[in-house]
Amino acid sequence: MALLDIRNLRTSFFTHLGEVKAVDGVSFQVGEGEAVALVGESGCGKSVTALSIMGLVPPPGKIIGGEIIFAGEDLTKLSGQKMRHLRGNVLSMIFQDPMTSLNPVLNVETQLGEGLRIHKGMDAKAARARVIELLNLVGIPEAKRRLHQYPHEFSGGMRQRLMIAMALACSPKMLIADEPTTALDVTIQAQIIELLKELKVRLSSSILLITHDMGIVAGLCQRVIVMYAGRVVETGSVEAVFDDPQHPYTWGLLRSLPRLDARKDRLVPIPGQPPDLLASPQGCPFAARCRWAMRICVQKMPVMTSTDKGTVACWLQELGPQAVKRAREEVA
Amino acid sequence: MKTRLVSLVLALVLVIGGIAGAERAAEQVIRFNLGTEPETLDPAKSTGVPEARIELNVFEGLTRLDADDLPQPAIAEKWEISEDGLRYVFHLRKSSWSNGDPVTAHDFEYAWKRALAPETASQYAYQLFYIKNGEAYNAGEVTDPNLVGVKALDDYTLEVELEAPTGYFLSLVAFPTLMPVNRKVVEADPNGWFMKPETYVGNGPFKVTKWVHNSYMELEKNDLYWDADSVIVDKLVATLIESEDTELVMFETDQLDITHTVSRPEIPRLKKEGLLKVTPNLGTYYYIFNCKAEPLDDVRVRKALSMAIDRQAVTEYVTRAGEIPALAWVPPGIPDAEPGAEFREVGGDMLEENVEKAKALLAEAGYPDGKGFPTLTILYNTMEMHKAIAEVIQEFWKKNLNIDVRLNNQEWGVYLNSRDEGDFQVARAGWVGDYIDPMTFMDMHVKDGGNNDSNWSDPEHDRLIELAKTSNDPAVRMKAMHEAEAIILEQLPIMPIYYYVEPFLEKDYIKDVIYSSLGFIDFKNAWVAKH
Amino acid sequence: MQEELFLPLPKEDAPERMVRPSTTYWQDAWRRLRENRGATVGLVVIALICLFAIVGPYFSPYSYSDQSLIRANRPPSKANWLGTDNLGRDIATRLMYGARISLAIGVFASLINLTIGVVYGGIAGFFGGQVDNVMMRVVDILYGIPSLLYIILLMVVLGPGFGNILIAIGLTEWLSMARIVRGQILAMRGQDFALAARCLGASRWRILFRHLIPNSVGPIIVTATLTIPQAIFLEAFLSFIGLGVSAPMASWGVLASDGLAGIRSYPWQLLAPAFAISITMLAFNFLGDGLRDALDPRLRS
Amino acid sequence: MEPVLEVRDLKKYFPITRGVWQKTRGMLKAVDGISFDLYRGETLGLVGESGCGKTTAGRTIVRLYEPTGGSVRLHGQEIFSLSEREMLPVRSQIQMIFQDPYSSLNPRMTVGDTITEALEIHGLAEERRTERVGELLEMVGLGQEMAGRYPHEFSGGQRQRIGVARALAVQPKVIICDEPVSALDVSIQAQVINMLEELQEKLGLTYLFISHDLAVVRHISHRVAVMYLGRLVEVAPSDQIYDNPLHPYTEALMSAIPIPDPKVESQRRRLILTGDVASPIDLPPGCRFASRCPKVEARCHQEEPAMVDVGGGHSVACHLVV
Amino acid sequence: MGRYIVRRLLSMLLVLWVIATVTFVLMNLVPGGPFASEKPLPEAIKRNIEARYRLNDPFWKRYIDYMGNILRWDLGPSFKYEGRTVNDIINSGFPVSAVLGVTSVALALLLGIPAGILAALKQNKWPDTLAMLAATIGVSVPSFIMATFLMYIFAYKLRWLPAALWGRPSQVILPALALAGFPAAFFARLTRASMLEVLGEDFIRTAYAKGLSTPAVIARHALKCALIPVFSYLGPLLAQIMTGSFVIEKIFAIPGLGQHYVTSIYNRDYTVILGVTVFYSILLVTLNFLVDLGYVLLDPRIKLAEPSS
Repeated sequence: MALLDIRNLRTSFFTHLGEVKAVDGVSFQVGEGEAVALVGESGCGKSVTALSIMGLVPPPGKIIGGEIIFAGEDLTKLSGQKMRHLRGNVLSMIFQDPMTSLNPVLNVETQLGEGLRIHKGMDAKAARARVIELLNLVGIPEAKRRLHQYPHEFSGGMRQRLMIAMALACSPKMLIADEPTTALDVTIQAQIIELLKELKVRLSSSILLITHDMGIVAGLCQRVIVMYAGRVVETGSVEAVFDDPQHPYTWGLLRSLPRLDARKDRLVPIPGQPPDLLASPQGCPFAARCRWAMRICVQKMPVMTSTDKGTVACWLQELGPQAVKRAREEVA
Repeated sequence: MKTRLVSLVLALVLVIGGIAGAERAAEQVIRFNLGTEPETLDPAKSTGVPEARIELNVFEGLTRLDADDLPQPAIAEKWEISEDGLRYVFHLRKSSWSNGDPVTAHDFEYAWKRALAPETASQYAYQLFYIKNGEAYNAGEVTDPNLVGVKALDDYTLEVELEAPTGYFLSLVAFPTLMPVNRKVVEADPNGWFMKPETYVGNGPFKVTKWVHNSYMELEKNDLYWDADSVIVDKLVATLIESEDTELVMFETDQLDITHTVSRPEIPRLKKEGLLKVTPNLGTYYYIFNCKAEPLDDVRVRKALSMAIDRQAVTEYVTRAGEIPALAWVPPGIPDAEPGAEFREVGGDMLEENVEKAKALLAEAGYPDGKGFPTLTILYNTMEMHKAIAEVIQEFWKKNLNIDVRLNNQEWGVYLNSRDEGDFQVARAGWVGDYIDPMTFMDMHVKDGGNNDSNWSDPEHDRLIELAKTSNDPAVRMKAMHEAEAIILEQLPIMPIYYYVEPFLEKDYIKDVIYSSLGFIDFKNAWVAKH
Repeated sequence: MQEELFLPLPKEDAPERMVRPSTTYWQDAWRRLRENRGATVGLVVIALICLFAIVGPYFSPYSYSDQSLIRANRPPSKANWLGTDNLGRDIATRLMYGARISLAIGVFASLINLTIGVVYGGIAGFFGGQVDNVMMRVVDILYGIPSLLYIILLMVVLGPGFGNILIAIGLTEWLSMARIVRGQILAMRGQDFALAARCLGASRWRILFRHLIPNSVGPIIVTATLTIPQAIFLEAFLSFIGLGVSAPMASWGVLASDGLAGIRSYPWQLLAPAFAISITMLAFNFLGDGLRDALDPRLRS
Repeated sequence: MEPVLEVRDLKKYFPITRGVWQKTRGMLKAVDGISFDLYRGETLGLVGESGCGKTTAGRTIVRLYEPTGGSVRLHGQEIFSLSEREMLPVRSQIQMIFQDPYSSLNPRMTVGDTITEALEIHGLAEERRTERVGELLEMVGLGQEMAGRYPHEFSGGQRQRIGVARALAVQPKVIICDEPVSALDVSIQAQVINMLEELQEKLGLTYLFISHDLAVVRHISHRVAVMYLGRLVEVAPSDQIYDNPLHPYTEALMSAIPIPDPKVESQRRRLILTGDVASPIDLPPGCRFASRCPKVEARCHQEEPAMVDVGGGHSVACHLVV
Repeated sequence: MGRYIVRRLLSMLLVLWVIATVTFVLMNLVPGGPFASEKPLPEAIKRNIEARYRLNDPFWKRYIDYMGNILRWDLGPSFKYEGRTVNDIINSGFPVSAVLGVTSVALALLLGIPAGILAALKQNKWPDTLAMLAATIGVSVPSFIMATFLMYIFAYKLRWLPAALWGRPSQVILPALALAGFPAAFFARLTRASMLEVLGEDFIRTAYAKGLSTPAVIARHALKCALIPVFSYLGPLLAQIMTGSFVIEKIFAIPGLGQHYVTSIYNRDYTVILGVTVFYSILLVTLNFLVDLGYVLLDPRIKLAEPSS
């Protein structure tokens, strides 16, 4: 059984202009000890999905449907107190911007030890020992000296290490990392990726990595879930999604990336803009930007179909694998 | 208005009332509002009414004014006056300071010379200019203090020589500036002796025991006062509350027995409730015309303006405390030459209010129905009541004479400056007497007089004033002053509006407090009835 | 499964089109303002007060200066629905004229503040460096001064009166506007659009007045809006200490401080102007808060 | 070939001021002597991490910042000595595109006004400004009817196009592109990159392309210059930089960039940098990269390496190479 | 740190010098003098007084004397109150104003901050509306009207409290209440605004993600940050409120310092005008300085490097 099983999750934001369906019927699973990537462009709903799992959707957002089964319990039905008990304890999260996600006026020991004291009932001494251990774990040198420092005394990369240490404090079953490297410089980004890789091996936590960077996914995760406009369009193993992407959006995404290791004459962009989530189309949300869009695409939402390597929501599947392959190669 | 007869009756009523029922309360404490922080309690230097109200109860001069403002023997048991009225010899009673030192004639000599000394820089030194060489000494023209006309012949005899006969000199010696001071105490700390209860040594019925600046003062009975037996009150609490509104709340909630004034809008109600008391106040509220400024240089215009207002309306609807419409210059309450006669009653009303005549005069001056008359500006210092009066007068002149009037209010200091520099057309003013004699009003319109802001002068008037000042014959003096007043009211450099009264509130269980028309309050014989 | 559904969709190869209807900054701000209940109420109240001030007197049978001494101090009645004052003048009518004066003081003082503050703050912020340093030190010093004392000193020197109140308030109260504008300009100066304009060769003044100040207009409007009640307040205080506008003009502050003395006998003489001041303050403060939310660029969705 | 733009020993220091009188207590050496040439029709990529001075360099070249030293010649004309007025014609030759699509357009001006302003300043197309604005908008793939709209109505990619249209309005020869795509989503990034490439071909533009993203730079540039702490450490033709990076920093930078291919990625060996970046205010002697360099030697801490041409248009500033 | 304080003190001195000079010049421009009265004094007396108070010295000499005296913190004798020096006036008035001021600031903090927090937590719900309405009313009623009403109700109608004067604790209540209205309202609005801002910060989300309850998040993470703007307002507010309010002191007959700010001008009591201005400014710059020092304790990001502007 999967550790996390999301079924038809729907989260909307109720703004003055109307309902913004940020997450519109998302389903996926994350297994025990598995590292899964949730990829997509900004505004596709990947962060909102993560916040929905954590029960931290900010107002005016609200989970309006679906289930989030975590370790056998539906998180959407949990009381506030029980949910609090899970958060930071068995289910923790790393945020995108380490500069703003740490409290500037509290020192490291306080911030890192806080979770230990509430969830594990540790006293100050025990908490401190564990914090030092954690700092060592995430590669912050001179842990003892730095206990009483404040976030601004750390560099960006170090702060992200602090965030990771904080998330790992109570040895959570699952770690959600929301764009953990986006705000960092490339060389620092590399350090954090290496750290995550190392931690993945050393710890048994499941990881849900949220990112827009296909490069990071390639090195870190086993499985990929591709989201577009609040929906999951494709899932599959990393190898399958990169080698044999089934959804035109996925392959478009891969083609539009300039690559360091291969010179291309022209990038192949996906034309147009992501749809306005206020007025989501009745058909496939990608249809407007899809070169291969068919009439059915604008009329009916494609259903999620399983392929041999994963799942995909695209009407092209109806035309058979050969047609998909042909279409894909047409671009090159 | 206020005659001796009336006050006699009043006193009688009070006495009867006292006999009839009122019993003394166990606690003899009177809480009165002084209104404002005294600027100084050094009698030589103080100038204002609040200061005098404290000083008169802490010190006692050669004489003390009674309920009719007449001088009665006090520290001086008796005195002799020379024929020419220039030499006074006072015989002092044996009395002591509140620290036990005897009060001697030397204390008076010292006090007076001290008040006159240039280095003292007393603002009220001119109260002593009547004394021979007083003014010269103050001005530094005479430097030897022995030439000043005051001398202790022995410990209990004081000789005073005057520059000119001064009919009201016996009243003057009751005033704060002429109070004795204890030389020893003063010389120990010339600038601060009056600040501390320990060194503020007096010879009056009370002594200051506490002074919390800007808040309150406490005075207790002075057991070493020569007439301590007649002092009934044990303690006076003088609060220093400036706000009329706050004072009224405190009075009505029994936290205060006597107020220092009354918020004007509340007067009708308080009158109805029987709480209002009024004393006459030796003062006149008037407007000054700048006689150099067109069109006010024309006496017909000034007359027209004066005739066109309804003074009764001003006192009835604006000032409301029972002020008396002023149809002359000198207010009532000053004795005339004949015993029992009163200057104002002798002089009578001298102004006329007549709108038709006013219109005619204005037409005669070249402004029929106000046509061509420039806009007039009334200058007043910023105060609610001055504004209201100006607004009413503005309305009268507009309605009756068709003259446009603008109002210009200025802050006190600025206003004084404008007045002094003649930078106005019509300016509000008030004059309160310093002593009880018509001269305190009459000498201010002389040519180049420091108080003459109207730019008006008249040689005949000046001659009459000079005559009144130098004559020793009361009949001559009074006649001259009546004639001079007639000239002023004929020429109208000023336009009297009303005579002041002082409204205040007093709890009915407070008895025998003397309120003088000069603004003084005497608690010497006061007492609290059971309530 | 119908075959034709799987036919390719015809392509239109047009440039990108907009989906949402166009809304300008002001339309958007206006919408947000309307959604704010407090601000809407504030705006309506202010509009009513202005109406009351502008057209009210024409419907009144009295003028603000008509005296009728025999009818002095009457309580509210049919003839004088807010009663009369000590000279028998109709309080309702005086309140209408008072509204004109108080609002005019508020608005003009605010405009003076705005002008001085925007120019001063704009120059300091835009030129930056040593200019900014010196100019802001001056502001710091002025902040260290008890401004009330200076207003009083100025009022005593200049004499009371409408224009002088404006001068006194204007000369002493522009500091926060200058600081706000300077802060805005300083922040805006480094923004890419300002750099782009410079890169195009736009002159300094063009950048300041076409790019920077228009973009600071939100905080400027908010500050200006909140200055209006402050000025009315200050004038009321000056009236209390006798430095308000001169008679026969009567601002609300003058009416209130005149009414103060008679609170026990003629409470309506105080209540009417006190209520008028308070309700106006309330309205402007609510409007100011609403504008702050409506004009804050961070809140744009 | 004659370079369009010659940058020589460009320096930009920011004074660090303190105290009431803003006394200068030090210098932040944002750009500390960089030189390069830009040839007609080429794209030179300028890469480096945040804080390395690449943006400052770009802005100093167009004199958005007053230079501390060095010279810039445009078509042989020295522009640092020109007065503000004399700069005006130069500004129509060299333009800039900014990073942040949200702040690079004045939110209070319509798109049309923004572009018109550029025409106004240079007195261009006086008779037919509206049409010209329309043309420019079409040129960057937007409809001319969008001239009346406000920036907030556009997506990031569209705004970036508007920024390009504004720059193109004055018909420049050189455009400094300061991170023009880094704030955009990948699918949009490709659109803008392609557009820039097309415009370059069509209009014969020369680009200085500033970016932190080596993949993008390699894709769009003919040559690449790598910057570290205010200095250039390596300049080479685009392919060379990947195939044969000479400077350890370039190498580290390259290895840090993840490649979206699990097979490639699983075989990569990353060069992870340790150590802290030296402070640009208080620079140590010697090579600026020494504090983080995995191959550091003793002399790196003493001598600052000079830029050395190793042939094939490839130069590098590293003691270890020569 | 030490150097920072020295630099700061020097710049404070400069500020004070400028303020004293400007005040000196301005007050000498005001027409009228300390001894003007409706009864003009005889020339001789006027001369004596001018000699005694050195009013006939040339302008520059008086200026130099004043400045020298200020340096020795000898503010000179009051012109109006014989025998009292400006130092006396400040020494007796300031403690009273300060007690009243601190009481009302404490009252304001006690009322304002919880109201602000409540309003922020219940944003756009009725407790928010209610708290903000109350707060806005607090800043909408001029203090002289507020004080009058308070006195009318509690002293006159209900007779619960004494109307005026100073000394007993019961006499503090009404003026403190009248004085606290404005800052309480201001604190409430400030706290609400900064609380809302802080609650929107990423680190608050982090705190929730750690499993903290809302009260814990508020108390441990939000409050400290949210109170920083309140704290920075505290400096000028305290300076202002501790030096007394003319209106409140006049209405409640409190022997504080506030009344001197206005009456000294009316009295043309030059030494008092100058003395209280300088005193106020010293208090203000000192409190601002202390606030800046206090920042370091509240906000570890701030280092004492620049004099704040």
